[in-house]
Amino acid sequence: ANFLTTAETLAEAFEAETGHQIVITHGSTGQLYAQIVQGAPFDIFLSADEERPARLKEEGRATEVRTYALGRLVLVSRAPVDAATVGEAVAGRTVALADPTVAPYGKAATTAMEKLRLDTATFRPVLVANVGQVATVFVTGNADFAFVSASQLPAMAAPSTMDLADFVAPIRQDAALLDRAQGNDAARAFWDWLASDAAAGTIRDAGYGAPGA
Amino acid sequence: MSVWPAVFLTLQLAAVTTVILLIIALPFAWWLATTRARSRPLFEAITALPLVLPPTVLGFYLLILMAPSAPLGGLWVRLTGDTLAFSFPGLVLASVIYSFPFAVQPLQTAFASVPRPVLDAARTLGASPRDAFFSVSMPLARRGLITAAVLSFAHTVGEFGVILMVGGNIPGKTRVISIEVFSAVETLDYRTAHILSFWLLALSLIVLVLVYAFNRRGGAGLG
Amino acid sequence: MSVWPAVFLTLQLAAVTTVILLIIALPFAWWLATTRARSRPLFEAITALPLVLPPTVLGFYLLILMAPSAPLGGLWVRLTGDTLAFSFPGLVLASVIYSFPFAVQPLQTAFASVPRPVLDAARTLGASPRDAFFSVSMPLARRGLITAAVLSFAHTVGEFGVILMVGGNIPGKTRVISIEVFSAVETLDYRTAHILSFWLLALSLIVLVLVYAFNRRGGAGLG
Amino acid sequence: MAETLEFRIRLRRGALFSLDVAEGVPLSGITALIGPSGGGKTTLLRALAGLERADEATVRFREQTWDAPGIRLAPEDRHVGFVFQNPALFPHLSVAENLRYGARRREVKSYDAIVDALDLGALMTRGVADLSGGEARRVALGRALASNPSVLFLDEPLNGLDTARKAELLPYIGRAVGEAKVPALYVTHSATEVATLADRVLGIAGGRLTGWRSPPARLRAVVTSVTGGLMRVRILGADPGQGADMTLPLVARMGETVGLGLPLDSVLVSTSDPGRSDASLCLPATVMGTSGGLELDVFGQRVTLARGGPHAVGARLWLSVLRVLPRPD
Amino acid sequence: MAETLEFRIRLRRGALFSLDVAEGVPLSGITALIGPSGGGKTTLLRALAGLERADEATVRFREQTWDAPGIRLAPEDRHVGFVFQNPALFPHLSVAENLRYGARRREVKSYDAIVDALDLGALMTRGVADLSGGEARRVALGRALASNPSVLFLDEPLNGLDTARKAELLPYIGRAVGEAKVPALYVTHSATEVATLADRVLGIAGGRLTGWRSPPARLRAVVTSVTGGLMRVRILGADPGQGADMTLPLVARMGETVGLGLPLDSVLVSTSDPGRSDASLCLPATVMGTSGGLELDVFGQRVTLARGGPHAVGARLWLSVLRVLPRPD
Ligand SMILES: Nc1ncnc2c1ncn2[C@@H]1O[C@H](COP(=O)(O)OP(=O)(O)OP(=O)(O)O)[C@@H](O)[C@H]1O
Ligand SMILES: Nc1ncnc2c1ncn2[C@@H]1O[C@H](COP(=O)(O)OP(=O)(O)OP(=O)(O)O)[C@@H](O)[C@H]1O
Ligand code: MOO
Ligand SMILES: [Mg+2]
Ligand SMILES: [Mg+2]
Repeated sequence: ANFLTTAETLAEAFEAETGHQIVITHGSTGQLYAQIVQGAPFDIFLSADEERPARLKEEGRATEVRTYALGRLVLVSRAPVDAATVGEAVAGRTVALADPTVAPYGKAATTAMEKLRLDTATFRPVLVANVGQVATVFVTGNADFAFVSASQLPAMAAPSTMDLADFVAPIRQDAALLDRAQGNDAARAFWDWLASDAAAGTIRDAGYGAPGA
Repeated sequence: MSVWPAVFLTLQLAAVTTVILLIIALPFAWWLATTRARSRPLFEAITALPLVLPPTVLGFYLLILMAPSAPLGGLWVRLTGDTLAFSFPGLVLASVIYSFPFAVQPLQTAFASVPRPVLDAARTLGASPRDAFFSVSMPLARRGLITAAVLSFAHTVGEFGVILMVGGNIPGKTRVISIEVFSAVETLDYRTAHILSFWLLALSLIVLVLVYAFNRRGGAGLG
Repeated sequence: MSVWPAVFLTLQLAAVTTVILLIIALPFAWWLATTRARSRPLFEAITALPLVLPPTVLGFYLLILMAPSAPLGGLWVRLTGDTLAFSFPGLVLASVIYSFPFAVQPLQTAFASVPRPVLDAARTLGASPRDAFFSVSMPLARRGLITAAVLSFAHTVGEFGVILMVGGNIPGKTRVISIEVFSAVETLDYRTAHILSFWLLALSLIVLVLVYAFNRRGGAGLG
Repeated sequence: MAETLEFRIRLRRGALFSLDVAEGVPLSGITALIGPSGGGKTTLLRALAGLERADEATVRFREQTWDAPGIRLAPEDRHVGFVFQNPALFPHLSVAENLRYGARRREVKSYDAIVDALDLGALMTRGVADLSGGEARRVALGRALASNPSVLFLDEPLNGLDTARKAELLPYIGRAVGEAKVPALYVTHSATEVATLADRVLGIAGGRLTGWRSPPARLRAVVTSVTGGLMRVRILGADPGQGADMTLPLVARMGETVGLGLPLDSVLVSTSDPGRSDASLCLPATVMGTSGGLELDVFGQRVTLARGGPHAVGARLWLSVLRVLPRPD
Repeated sequence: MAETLEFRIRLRRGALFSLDVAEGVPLSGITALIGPSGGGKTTLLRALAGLERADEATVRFREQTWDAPGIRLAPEDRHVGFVFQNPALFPHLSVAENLRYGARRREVKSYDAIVDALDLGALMTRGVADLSGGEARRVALGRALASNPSVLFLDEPLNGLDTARKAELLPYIGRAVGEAKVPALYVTHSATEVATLADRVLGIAGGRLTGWRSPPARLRAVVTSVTGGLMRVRILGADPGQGADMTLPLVARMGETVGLGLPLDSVLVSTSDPGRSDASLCLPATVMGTSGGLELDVFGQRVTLARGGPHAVGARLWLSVLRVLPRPD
């Protein structure tokens, strides 16, 4: 879900360049996976994690897997914080993160909290379905802190942002070229084009780390 | 991206679902309302079950059911050459199952309160049970029928979890408005979300007011 | 992780929601069924609106409403010291709004078919309007009451999109079963999903069969 | 052709009531079914019409089997014109549509005569919810008549109608039954209705038939002149000037005969001439027999009054009639 | 204390019917309200009970204002015992619970006497859906009586009851009204009921009151002996052996007086003695006046029969009564 806006930009650029039509379907990573397993007519799967593409390859449903973006986790807040002050700042406050059991960004957020020694007993963590909803919770004023993807920052207009690159590894978002894409030139072309510099630039502009970098 | 394909698809899905639901639910609700079978509570309970499962989970099971390897899904592929999941018919099937209780229950309540003597009168005046059903039970159950139709229609318009799962969110084919709004919210595009929601609400409100106002004018009730 | 806190929370939420819904919906449905106000179709339409918005979108607007900076959310914070979002009361509020139409509409259908002369009789026998409502309208609308309660309860049990968003999925506080099942499906833990779904269905089926069987025994209907 | 409705019906309702009846009812004219409240009159009619489950039901209408072991003709195929005790009008239809409901299904083109006779014209466009009690009953009667029935089952059809209206409708029902040759089973608690209409009377109580009662006493008269809505009639067998003429508010043709029902509580039988009185008729009569009622000869007609009194055969009596109940013959 | 029910009511229903009435009805005994079907009887009772919206309503019951501009007493506070034309029993309650409904709310402890009089004992545990027409009506009557009303509004309460049951209930209603001093407004189409019960008669047609009718002719008699359920009475003023004695199926105490209603169509007025007849009573009478009916002196009592006939004042007549309608005085 975190990549949708970027994917749309990419698709437009690709269509302009090659004339191929790209149709984007989106949903949560887990749900898209379940659909692929049940035979959904998708050619390329841009996952928000590395586990599911790997599993698809194992199961023989994907022919190729590759990291297409490195997600960057950031902590947004109402007032500036840093590693030293965050522990005190969150005390008694509401902190939103994606549900770590279903969302990679949630898992990353838990890791970050451990590194920052944030004790979940001192504040109120709320877990919502995905980073999109995390941002919503923050934007609507229901949370004081939120762990979101750097790609979401432009849309959020958050007062202040703390980069967590030092505390948590980038989130590897893998893509899978699905079985079904065999013989589909357009799918193949887009798959290849995703690895191009042009695509990498767009991905980087959106706030992700490019896999090559 | 234009929102019209989604609007059109939504209305089409809701309309088709409502029509199919009423066709199935009418005889079934009537049976429930009039039967003396001891198994009735069981059927009533089963009717309410689709409500209990979270939509995504219901969607998950429907996906399994519709997979080409499953009996139903396989049959569909053999008949139409297309997979049932991720197709419009698949969406319709999912919506029908999901909204079934909303169609059946108001109808059953309404049918149960049609006075027996009036039905007897219809029979002696030459109406077969079928004829009496259409000429007496149905008009007298009108309020229930409208409630059933409105709940089914609105629920399908707002439906989302199941559709997201079964439909595959394919633009122009299975991407309905609710998913557009959902996407807008998820991608923090609140402006679009507000606009879409506003139109969704405004259009629904107009349709519903018209339905209810018309219903009201249409002659005296039972009271 | 034990599933019991979620089960318990779900039942508690569904029960509280159903009770509150009935308390609100009863007088409102009765008013809708008996009023001659020209604005009635409008209120009927508004009642059906929560259905039209996808749950996440409804959740989004509820979040806006519940924010401490918003009037309602702020009031709540001042009164309780706690935010409304991500709390049990917040969940209840969301569920009540979401399931409102399911409680109102069957009740309205049922109240509309209570015969006027019987109510008149009650009045001349010394019953105030309130008394007549409880001693005549309510028992005669029993089927509608049960339908309303079942739909509200089941819909809250299966509720998901709104709860996920407004509840914040806090274990023991706002994490209900539907979210557990959803998580299981999303994390590819299909075994847990199957087991949870099975129990959810089985328990619901038993409860519903009991409700309907009991309802059936309780004396003759109107027919 | 067996012109009878033959039935044998057994059923139980609750712990206390059971119906167990068998009879053959001649299918000509009107058969009154009388008996105490709760006696089973309604239940019997409903069972005959195929509207009640019975433990045993064998019903033959003329040559047609309605019920028999393994056979159960649907109610709609019995062509019974049923006027229910509680009108049971269609609440969603107007008066006109209520009438049309049965008419259309039985392919009856026009029933204007019925609308006129029951004076329903002004009500046609109305809904049925606001009808007065008597209006609703008239609509129910019209609805049944308009469906071209083979037999009428009338369950207290004139309940709640005012006297004037009743006096109008009684002959009308009589005529409907007589002219269209539609026999009727007629449940009533009214002695007047029995005296006016019934050709025979069957009793029922406690779910058992209590046998045939003596048919109501009736004199035949011939129409001697017609003016407006009134007609003058003379008892058959009497000559002008014998005090056997009277005026009645009934529409009939010259020369036609009418039946004059003699309600028991309006007929005085006396041994002397009461002289000038306010009786409608005062007729001389001769006692012909006293077994099973007072058998009289009146201008050559035989009438039996269900009445005792120590009168000798051959005695001369006077019959003062305060009220007669005319019906077309 | 003004013992009247005074009202002025105006309302319209549909395009054709309007009610526009004003009257003061004495609150003693039973006031019959008669008129054609659709005349507005039910509407008037309902409006008086506070169950209809009116364009104008001013109603005073004794010293209490029920309706006035700006005032509208709730129906439950008027203490009207209403027997509706259509019984309107509570479908979800048993017969016993139907009776208890009003009783409990009016703090009536026991109504066993009512249950007995209406013979409801065997029905108490039954649901009301399967009651026969007559049974339902008796329950409705019992329900209203058991609620300890200040006034009874009876809308054709005996419709659908058999003759025997009616004969039982008529005196019972008379007694209930008389002893408990509960006045009643009584809608009926039955001349018999009027003759038996009514102390006065008010007409209504087309939504307008058509004035007071002459009250039914009634002779007073005294109970001379009581055996079982029967009693012997003698017309007041008559001596033994004057043919003024008769036996009636009514329960009363020795020496009590009863009213004997004389139904018009069962009373023969003749100029000669009819001799031995099957009349219940044959009484000599003298014409006292002929304006506004035939005014007679019978053993010193004055009765007015609503009847013409060219009789001279002072003429001697015979009154043969085929049927009397007794009610407790
Ligand atoms: N389900 C039942 N349980 C017990 N008794 C029943 C049931 N259904 C009907 N009855 C009884 O059957 C009897 C016959 O009813 P029915 O309606 O045939 O009487 P009726 O002769 O038409 O009386 P009425 O003149 O009062 O209309 C009544 O006493 C009624 O109470
Ligand atoms: N909403 C309405 N529109 C038109 N006419 C109406 C409406 N409501 C009642 N009426 C008419 O008002 C008249 C009076 O009705 P009401 O019930 O008072 O008559 P009633 O004297 O009790 O007659 P019955 O003896 O038949 O019971 C009837 O002709 C009825 O059709
Ligand atoms: O699946 Mo996400 O993009 O981590 O919410
Ligand atoms: Mg009956
Ligand atoms: Mg009336």
